[in-house]
Amino acid sequence: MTPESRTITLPGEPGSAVAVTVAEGDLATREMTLNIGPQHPSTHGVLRVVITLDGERIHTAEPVIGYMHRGFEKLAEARDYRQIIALVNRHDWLSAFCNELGVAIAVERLMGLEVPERAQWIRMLLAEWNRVLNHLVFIGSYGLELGAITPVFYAFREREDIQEILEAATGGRLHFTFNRIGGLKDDLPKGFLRRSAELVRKVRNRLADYEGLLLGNQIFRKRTVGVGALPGNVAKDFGVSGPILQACGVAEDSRKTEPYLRYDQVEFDVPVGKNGDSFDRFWVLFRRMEESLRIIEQVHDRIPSGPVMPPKMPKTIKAPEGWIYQRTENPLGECGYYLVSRGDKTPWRLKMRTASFSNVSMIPYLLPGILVPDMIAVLGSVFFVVGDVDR
Amino acid sequence: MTPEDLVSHVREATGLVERDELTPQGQAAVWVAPERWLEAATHLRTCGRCGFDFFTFLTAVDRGGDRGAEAPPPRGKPGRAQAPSPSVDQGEGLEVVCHVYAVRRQHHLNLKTLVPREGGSLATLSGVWRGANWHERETAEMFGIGFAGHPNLAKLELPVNFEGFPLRKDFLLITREAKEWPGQKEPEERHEEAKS
Amino acid sequence: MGIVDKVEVPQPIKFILNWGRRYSLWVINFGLACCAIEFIAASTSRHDFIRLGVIPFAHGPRQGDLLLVAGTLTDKMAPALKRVYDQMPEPKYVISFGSCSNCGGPYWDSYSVTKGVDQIIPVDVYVPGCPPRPEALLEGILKLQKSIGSESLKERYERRERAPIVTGGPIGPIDLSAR
Amino acid sequence: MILDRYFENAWAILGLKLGAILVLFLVAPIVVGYAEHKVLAHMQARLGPMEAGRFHGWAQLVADGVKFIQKEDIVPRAADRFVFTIAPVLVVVPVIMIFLVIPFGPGGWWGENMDLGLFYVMAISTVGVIGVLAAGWASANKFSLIGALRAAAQLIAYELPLVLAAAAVAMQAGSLSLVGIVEAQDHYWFVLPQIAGFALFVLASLAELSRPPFDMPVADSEIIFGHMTEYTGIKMAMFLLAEYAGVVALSGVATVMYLGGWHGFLVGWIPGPVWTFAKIGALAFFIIWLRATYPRMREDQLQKMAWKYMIPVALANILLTGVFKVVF
Repeated sequence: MTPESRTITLPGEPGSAVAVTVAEGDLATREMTLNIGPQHPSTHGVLRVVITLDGERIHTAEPVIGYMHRGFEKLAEARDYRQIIALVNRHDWLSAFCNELGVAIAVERLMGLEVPERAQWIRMLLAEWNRVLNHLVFIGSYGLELGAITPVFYAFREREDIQEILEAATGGRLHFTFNRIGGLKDDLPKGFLRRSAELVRKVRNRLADYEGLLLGNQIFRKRTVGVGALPGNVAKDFGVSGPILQACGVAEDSRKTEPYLRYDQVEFDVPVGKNGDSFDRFWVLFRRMEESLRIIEQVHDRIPSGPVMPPKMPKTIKAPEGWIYQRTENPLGECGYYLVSRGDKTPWRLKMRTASFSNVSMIPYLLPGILVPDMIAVLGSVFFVVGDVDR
Repeated sequence: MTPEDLVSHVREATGLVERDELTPQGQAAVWVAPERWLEAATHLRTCGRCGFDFFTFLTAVDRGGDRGAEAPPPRGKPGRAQAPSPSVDQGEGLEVVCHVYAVRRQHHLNLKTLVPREGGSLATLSGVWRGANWHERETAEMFGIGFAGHPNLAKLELPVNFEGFPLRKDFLLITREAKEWPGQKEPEERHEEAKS
Repeated sequence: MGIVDKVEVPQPIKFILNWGRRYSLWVINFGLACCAIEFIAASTSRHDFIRLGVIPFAHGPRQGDLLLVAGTLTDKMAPALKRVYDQMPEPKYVISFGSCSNCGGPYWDSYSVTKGVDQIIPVDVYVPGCPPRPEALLEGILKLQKSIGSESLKERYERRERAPIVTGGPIGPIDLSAR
Repeated sequence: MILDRYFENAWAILGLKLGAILVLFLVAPIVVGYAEHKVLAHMQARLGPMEAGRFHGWAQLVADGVKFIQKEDIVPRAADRFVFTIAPVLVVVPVIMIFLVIPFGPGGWWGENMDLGLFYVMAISTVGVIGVLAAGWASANKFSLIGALRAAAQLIAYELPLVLAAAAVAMQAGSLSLVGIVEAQDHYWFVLPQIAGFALFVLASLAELSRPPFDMPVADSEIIFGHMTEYTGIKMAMFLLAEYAGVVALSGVATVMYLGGWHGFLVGWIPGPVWTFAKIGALAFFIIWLRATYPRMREDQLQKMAWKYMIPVALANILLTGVFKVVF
């Protein structure tokens, strides 16, 4: 303490008065604690971030999660595998099909079931449409968080079109519950591939709208380029996956590295960013959507005919004793199911390794030192679904 | 590396592996004693041949009796050299699983250990992989496993005043106890029920 | 507020006041889970509930008239919901959107889920479904507007218990004693 | 003067004018607010309000008004009651006072023709910020406080370019009276020589109105609703009224300064006031359009833009205007 400085006790909320040391002639200041959430427009869902602010600059940020903790893993132990499929597509509600896919594949691999070829290709088709659905939400809502209100309306216009054809196939708008252990509930309806092909063209043409409104927008670039840059090795350390990891320049995508379904038979690229900043994350998301459309087109051409369920299925599905970790590349990143079975019709333990949980755990690293408006830009570009964080 | 090579490499390089598992699906797991947990994890992280830089998840599995009713007696405090580590073969207790992945080498490994149900504790891995921080917090609140040296082992997902460890088998779902859900029954079971 | 909820106002004035409340429902999206996505879908281009005067521009609870609880309410979140509801100025309405907020839905046996928001706050309209389609929300809004159009604020505040409206189900009040 | 022909008493004229301006003040925001609903909706591939008032939801904002007067008036317990109550008034009154001096048409279509009209507008338009600050501080809400401080910071950024741009217009017209400025645009509109000034003025006005892309003080995805977060019912309505009336007022001032006020072009038979309102409408449409298009800037980016680009450009503009005046 220099001789000219003095110590002042600043009042605050009860029990939070702090003593600060200030130089003579300066004003005593203290950091302000601000609660963002759990119900806040920018956290799309019920994430809460407790931040301490110096002016508008963030000193510390601590996410508080669990507001959407629904006890999935416990409930899965009390449900049989058919019910689990209905349950798991609700944790990441934007990628329902991909969620159920992971569980189905895990159980099938444990049981040694051979899934018919057509079912594999249909699964891939629907999973990629689901990926587009998911990415559209984030593209729309990211604009909304930065103050551009129009992209979200466009995104949901496209979403409605996609949901319409998915509904024609599965009967569901959000939660499809279309997978079965061993295959699919039904074959595609007549004319689906034609409609789907038309829709690919339509969506692809409309992507130009987003390019103009967001990617090419000067203010959007100013708000996102260089904001919240994440180094690749830190991302891996935290277990960050999906578009956020790819934005850091790490081309990790389990569709490429450990292909499931028939991803090894279609051509697509894994887009990677350079700096891992908000703009790169958004850009990668955008490119991933284009790659998905590319995969969908290839599926249209190559989908074989045949049954969608194996001819002989046991009436009661019981996974044999053992364990398995099955990961799939969900729209938001690596979604894995660690399934421990004791030969029952319910799993002994079903651990869900969700992408958003690991992605959000990196927030305390990313936020300190940036401004409140940038926090919104960063939070919006760390794509997460709260149900996927809390399960 | 293939899973077999990986397991034998870890076994040779560390000398900590008590048992390994290779599933028919080609997935590998190595078991270590709980007191050597941190040592084994540090090797996986730092060894160039392993190269496990991607932290996938950490969780636990309750291996206790059916409803956990016959919880085993405490087996002494872990973390001390003289305490016998629970047998990994038919052990009852809480199995801790840490799954890591090497992005460049593209191989997975499950690191497993067993801690007792009561007072089980492990050294934290949050200094090895930063991602372990939240996973350990979650495991702690869900299973009641301690993680020594963890920077902040507060409850992560459950409300602060929540009591019990939900993912243990002895934690009952009250609603389900009060009302048995018919959905657990299979079509043929219901058929038999109707006949009788 | 003040006079209109204490005395019965003359019919023409009541009509105008009800008309104002009916067509200006600034909605707070208490979006919790999956249903929130269907709520957003209902507010955007195809379904567009802004047509009906349901304006999603209320940023905070102080400006809201209609609280739309969409999704699973957990015990950890429940105090926040109560607080948001308390912060809203009267007269206020609540729509419970989706099975989870109605009764717990697929999480009926969970240890951390509140089985029904009506345990926390009074609910005017229940929209069942998991998640309900946007059309179901539109129906819920229309039914709420219809009931606002003919309601009397005095009666609303004298009678504490609400006669809940359920979409897709029986029209009109439900016998609460039967539950 | 039209009114002089029918009324002898100066007080009666004044009363009528005040009444007319008050009506305009209440009606114009409703029109602009409704236009915002509809323009945004159609730009976003939807319909906007359709039910209130049957025909294309024309009465949407009337319904909003009827609802606002019924809402409970909540003052937070920790709030400073007096300041909390007075703040909306502080925001609304300056906007009415701007309305007083805007000339809408030739021959007396104005509330008051002040010699220092432009100076008066510039001075009055900054008062609203005090109301915003008061609201933010009195709400005892951290989000409100941040919003108010942002508004105050924004004031510094836009005020200088705004005044400098206006100064160039005053030099060009050789008058500080708004009526005088319009009359000076008899031959050509000032937007032609003052194109840089016009751009600066519109940008600075957007910042003053907290309209996108400069809506940081009310940024709903960051700080909920800024200084308005804690306001309910009629007080909230006053803020909204001030916002939309502000759009009309500053569009009016820009019309007078740059777009030739009541002067038309090509067709001579359209009366002056129609021209003025059409131009105000066009500017308001432009402001709404920006909201549909642009994301929000950051406070420091606005500061940077103001100090590094807008102010030098404004100063150069004044210099050029001076040279222009001397040479020609």
